[in-house]
Amino acid sequence: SPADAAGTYKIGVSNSWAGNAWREEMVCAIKAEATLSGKVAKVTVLSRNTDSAGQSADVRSLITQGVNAIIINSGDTSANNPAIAEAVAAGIKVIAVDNSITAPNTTLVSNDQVAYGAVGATALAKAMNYKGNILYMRGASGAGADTDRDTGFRSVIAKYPNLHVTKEVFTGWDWTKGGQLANQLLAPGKFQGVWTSGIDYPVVQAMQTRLKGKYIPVVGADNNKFVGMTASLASKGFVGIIVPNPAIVGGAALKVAVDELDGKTVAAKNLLHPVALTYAHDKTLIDSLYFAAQDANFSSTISLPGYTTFNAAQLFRCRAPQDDPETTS
Amino acid sequence: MSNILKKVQSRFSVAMLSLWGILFSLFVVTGLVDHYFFTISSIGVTLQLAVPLGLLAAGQTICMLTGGIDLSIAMIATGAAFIVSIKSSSGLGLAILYATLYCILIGTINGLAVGLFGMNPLIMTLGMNAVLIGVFTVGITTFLKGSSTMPDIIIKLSSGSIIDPISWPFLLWIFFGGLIIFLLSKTGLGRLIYAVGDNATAARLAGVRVWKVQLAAYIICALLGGLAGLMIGGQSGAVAMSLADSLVLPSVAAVVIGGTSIMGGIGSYTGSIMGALILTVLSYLLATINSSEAVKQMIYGFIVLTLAWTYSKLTEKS
Amino acid sequence: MSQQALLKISNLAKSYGSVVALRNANFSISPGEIHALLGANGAGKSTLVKILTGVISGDQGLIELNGREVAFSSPDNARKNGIAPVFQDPALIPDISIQRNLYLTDTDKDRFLFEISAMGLSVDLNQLASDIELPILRMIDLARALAHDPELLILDEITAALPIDMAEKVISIMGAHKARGKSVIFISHRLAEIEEICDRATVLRDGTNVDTFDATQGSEARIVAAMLGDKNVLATHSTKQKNKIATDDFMRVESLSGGKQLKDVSFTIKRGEVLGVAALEGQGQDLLFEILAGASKPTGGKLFVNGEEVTFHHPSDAISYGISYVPGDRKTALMPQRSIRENLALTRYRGMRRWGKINFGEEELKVDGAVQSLEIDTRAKSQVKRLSGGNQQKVTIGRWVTTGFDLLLCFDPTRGIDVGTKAQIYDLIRTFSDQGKSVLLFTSELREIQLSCDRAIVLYEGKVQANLPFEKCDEVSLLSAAHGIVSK
Amino acid sequence: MNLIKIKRQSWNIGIVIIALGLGTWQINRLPVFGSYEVRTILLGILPIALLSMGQAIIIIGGGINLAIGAEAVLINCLAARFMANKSFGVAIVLTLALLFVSVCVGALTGLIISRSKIADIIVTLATSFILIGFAMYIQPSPGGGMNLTLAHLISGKGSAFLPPLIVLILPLLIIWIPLYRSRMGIAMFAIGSNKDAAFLSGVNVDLTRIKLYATGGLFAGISGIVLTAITLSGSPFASISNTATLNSVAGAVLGGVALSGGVGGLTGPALAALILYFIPTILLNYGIDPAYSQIITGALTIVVVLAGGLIRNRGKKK
Ligand SMILES: Nc1ncnc2c1ncn2[C@@H]1O[C@H](COP(=O)(O)OP(=O)(O)OP(=O)(O)O)[C@@H](O)[C@H]1O
Ligand SMILES: Nc1ncnc2c1ncn2[C@@H]1O[C@H](COP(=O)(O)OP(=O)(O)OP(=O)(O)O)[C@@H](O)[C@H]1O
Ligand SMILES: [Mg+2]
Ligand SMILES: [Mg+2]
Repeated sequence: SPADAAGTYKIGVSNSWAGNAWREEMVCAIKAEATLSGKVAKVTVLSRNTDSAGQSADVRSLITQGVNAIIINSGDTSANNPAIAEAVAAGIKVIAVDNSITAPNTTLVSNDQVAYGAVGATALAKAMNYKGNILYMRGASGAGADTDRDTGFRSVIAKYPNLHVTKEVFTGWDWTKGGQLANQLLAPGKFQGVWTSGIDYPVVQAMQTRLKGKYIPVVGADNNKFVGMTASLASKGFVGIIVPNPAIVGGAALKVAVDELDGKTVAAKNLLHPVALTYAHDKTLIDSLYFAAQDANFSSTISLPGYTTFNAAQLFRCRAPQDDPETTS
Repeated sequence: MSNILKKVQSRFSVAMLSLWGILFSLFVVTGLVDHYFFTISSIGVTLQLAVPLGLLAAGQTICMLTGGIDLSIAMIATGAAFIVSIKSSSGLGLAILYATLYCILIGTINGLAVGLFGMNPLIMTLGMNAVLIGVFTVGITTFLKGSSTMPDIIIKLSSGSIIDPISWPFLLWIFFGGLIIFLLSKTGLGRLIYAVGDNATAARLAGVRVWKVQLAAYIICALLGGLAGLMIGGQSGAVAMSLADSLVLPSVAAVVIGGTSIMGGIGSYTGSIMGALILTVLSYLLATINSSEAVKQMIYGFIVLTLAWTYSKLTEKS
Repeated sequence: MSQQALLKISNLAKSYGSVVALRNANFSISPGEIHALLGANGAGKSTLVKILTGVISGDQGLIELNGREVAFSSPDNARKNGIAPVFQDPALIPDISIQRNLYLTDTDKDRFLFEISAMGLSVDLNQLASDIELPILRMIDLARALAHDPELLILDEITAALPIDMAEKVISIMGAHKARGKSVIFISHRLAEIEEICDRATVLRDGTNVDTFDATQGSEARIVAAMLGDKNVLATHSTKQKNKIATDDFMRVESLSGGKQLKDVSFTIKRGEVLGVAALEGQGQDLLFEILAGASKPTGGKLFVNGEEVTFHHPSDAISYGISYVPGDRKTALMPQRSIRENLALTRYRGMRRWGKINFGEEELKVDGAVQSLEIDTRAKSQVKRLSGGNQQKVTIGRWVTTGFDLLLCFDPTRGIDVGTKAQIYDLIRTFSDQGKSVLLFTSELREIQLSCDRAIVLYEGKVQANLPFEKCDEVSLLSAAHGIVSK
Repeated sequence: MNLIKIKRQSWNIGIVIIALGLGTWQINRLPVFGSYEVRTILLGILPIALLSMGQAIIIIGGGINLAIGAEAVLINCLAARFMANKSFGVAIVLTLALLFVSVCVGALTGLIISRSKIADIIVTLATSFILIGFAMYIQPSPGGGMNLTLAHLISGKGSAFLPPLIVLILPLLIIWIPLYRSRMGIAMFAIGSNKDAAFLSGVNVDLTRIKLYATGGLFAGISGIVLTAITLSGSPFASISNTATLNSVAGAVLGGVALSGGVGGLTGPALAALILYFIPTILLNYGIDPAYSQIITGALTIVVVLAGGLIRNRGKKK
């Protein structure tokens, strides 16, 4: 594209969890948007499975690299604060993406996780006719996003006296564990609805074996396979409630970073507002969200109007400005 | 003379009996905590969920009997699942062939390193696991790019039930489990696996090419790991980098609870099967009790420790 | 001898579960006495030593030191009370230096060095124990004990792993210790040593002291009788009867060399011949056996089997030529946690072609045959480690009876074995040779060569020093050749 | 005589050379290299270096502690929970108290292993669950803090690299060196080298093992405190403890500690942490996917251990 040439900004990315489809897509969105922005010369990605000491070291490495902005998906709400404070002191813009951080003078770009919990709960309550038992499958105990979603979820459920959370478990956002828990817990008649923190389609699959195809409503995220199941199983009475948690929030973070570097005023908190989708109401939208050729855990939302400018092909190409176009096409 | 014989036999059955006792009491406790547990379908699902752990434990049993351990089994399983799920678009047979070759390759490298070059198995397989995580992290964005969806037939084989509580994976386990028990107790290779684990020097002096036995052990272990990977992937329908992570340490625990010595030379797959069942019922119990994640972790660790302890005390005394 | 006993033991007992290691042991030792403690394998000698030195505690009984009742809580504690042991098992830590080993046992460095030089040895204190050869290590262990200048020195089978010259040195050290008015408890299976130096001997049988007497010349018969009790039938050694040996060579060794230890070794073994190998410790005999067994690679020379030149890359190559190896150390030959049956049948499955289903009927037949012909005590057959030492030794040989062989390489098969079992093993070797099989036999007890071999070679500094016909295999000739004195 | 000593140091010399080589490479690639960068490196390696040292002590004594990461996480959570908003004096007292706790946790682990006679790897596998559960209980979600004066005293501030350097070296000087020279230190090597011989030499094997794990626990405790000082927060995640544990084993082994016990020291592991830090950082400089660094680190661990083992064995054979 024409914009490639003129960029000057150096952007650093610190990601604490690698080899995960969602995070890979997030990084790709950063790269793709950086390339399209035309203002970025180089994106340095430091993405690996590491603890907070390791991620702090990565942040410090990025400082040493002389980047202008750091986009950080932090494994911990506060543990990287000392390193981040050093970055801020060095004049580097720090943008937290996906997971919020408590460090001052930083910008947050993220899904509104409290709303995420709430809209899913509202839709679930409705799908359950405001009564029955809920299997509540959370993320990782202690994680920031999980705590926020819990706040939203509970605020809604508390309003309906006939809705009961009879079972609360943590999946650790681990698909294997989520599937195992669903298989263990979904005895016929035990629950009338399931809320998941994004570990969704293993639950639907477990219903096929454990409930012999008698589906109960499930709240999930915009995982490709879940989207597909919501569409294909709708005729069999399955109500899938999709609350998107777009991985391309990374692209939004990049835009905010560039805006900040450009000297524009940027809000400290930039939240995406998720809405719950069901096949009954949003058939065409849901159909358009399914990508047969993509991974089961691919986050299906591929554009955030106002934030991202790439199209699907550009996102999948996953190309940073400094990459040689030949080798990555 | 018959006295000592009897003692030896009773020693063996005390161990086995105590495992049955533990399993039974856990079973009852779980049923009391969650009355849904005493349904045929819950028992079926428990047996089904025990299959991947049981298969991983089978591989681990063989490695541990030779005095080794395989911690790369996590990425062997994950890798096999990735390969099958991504390559199945170009034909299931081919995908399974690739996955088999992958398992054989990794098993061969592990086996040769341990057998021929005398690498410490713990370090070798830990290192191998790290390498494989890297390879697949790079792979899913390059040479293994594509949609990772488990083929329906594998989903069926790993979670489809025939008539409750009998499921396809359970039948598969009976088949492969029987094969492993047969291998260990009725074949020449089985004899050598025990011999090498008990005293590799002695086995060598008796003319055994020890490295071949170790090679065979790590290859068999890798193949079982790959199969377990497919089962795990099929059961959750998802393939992710962390696919088998949560089962690796339990697979070691299952083998030890089942009475196989981590030093090698003594133990059986029957014990490991009991270990796998015990840990699966335990995980069901933990899933159903209403307590914080913190307390669950503590209970899990505490019970594993207690089990290993009681078992070793029971067998030591007699 | 009316003075007060230095140490007095009464009614000492110790059991390991159902195994009674020590039933009821009584004996006393006077100041300035060398007291032999004798008994068949498993009689309880080492157990007694361990109780005396505080390694383990007895179940019951009384130990009096200078008339005062004592019970030591640790070897350290015993040492401080003037009792210093050299245990049957090596007690030096392999991966740390000798200096740190000394520190660990609170041993004075200078005294230790003094004792070492008195032995005519020199030791670099910075060396790791694992870099030192076993016989030297045993001497270091002894020097360490002596450095504490104990009232009572306890030596548990120290000479078993020592070459003759060093064993002699130990004897003289005991003499010197006695001359200073101090006492020694000496445990050995070599009866000649007992007669040479000991004042009195106590014989243990099944954990009970059965006899105590002056260890004068000619008491051998009495010792054997006491040690064996009812089993005495086997006590007389089967006297060697010359049998017809075929004239064709089974194996020919030509200028074999291996590293610095073996140089230009040549000899032949005929079919049906028992060829003895005599040597002091460390003359290359270990390596010679390992090379012949395919367990080590030679650096030069040739091997011929039935006239055909062969190279062995692995023990299994040697086995396929009918050459079987019984290592000296039972620990390197057995799978301790497996059954007698699995131990005996192991070699059957060595080839990948035999990795499939086991033919249990055939296996049982072979195993039972071996068990019967070797008279292995199968009471504890489920785990070989529960067998007594002698029976374990029989299993190592029995393995080759089940598979068959043409040449058996026996390395010191009677080390630490009681007299009765020894006789059995020699009988067995004779039977093999009667069946036309050859045996190469190394033994550290020179007089045994005469009891079982048709011929002997003597190794000295890695070379064949002498090749002696049966008539010349007397102890004097062997010994002088072993010391490098050329005999014609 | 000197030759023997040099030979014994050869592993450390090798490690120093590799670390220096990688360090120079990295420094040359950096736009600037000053005290801030030195502090960055030190903070990057400090927790894992300390943990590797703790693991090294335990491995030298013939054990292995799969709960060492969990011990550090527990201390981290306790520190962050109780030290937030406390005065300097109180924080110091609490630090000492927590170090005492870490010693007790280690000692208890050693006691359980001695009493139960279960393999170290199994006991610590179980205790790792218990300790993490406890950490989650203390600090259910990340947070807490530490007195800033104390934090800066430990981790430095801005470009003050001396504090972390001192924290790295001080334990070597005041714990390891006196220990190495003491009878207890020798006893630790002795039980790792040959337990039976150690017993015959008058070593109280059980007590020594308890002290061994206690000392390892002390290092884990220091690591936990340092982690708190660096992050000003407590994080109760099992994934952190697992990664840390595996890295500590890799660090100890790369640092020349033989898994069979009895061989090694603490300088090597501390330096190995440097190598483990430089590899991903250097690759990052070249814009290479950090996944490759995982491949390289894993492969390097295997190769180093392989080469080290071969060299050691050659030395043994004379
Ligand atoms: N730790 C142990 N556990 C069980 N049984 C044991 C143990 N130590 C010794 N025994 C048994 O106690 C008996 C006496 O053993 P001990 O070692 O004292 O014999 P010994 O007279 O020294 O024999 P040897 O001449 O072979 O050295 C044997 O039957 C032996 O198997
Ligand atoms: N640790 C043990 N556990 C169980 N049984 C044992 C153990 N040690 C010895 N036994 C049993 O006790 C028997 C006698 O053992 P012991 O060592 O006293 O034999 P022994 O008569 O001295 O024979 P040998 O002369 O061959 O050494 C053994 O054959 C074995 O059946
Ligand atoms: Mg015996
Ligand atoms: Mg003995």
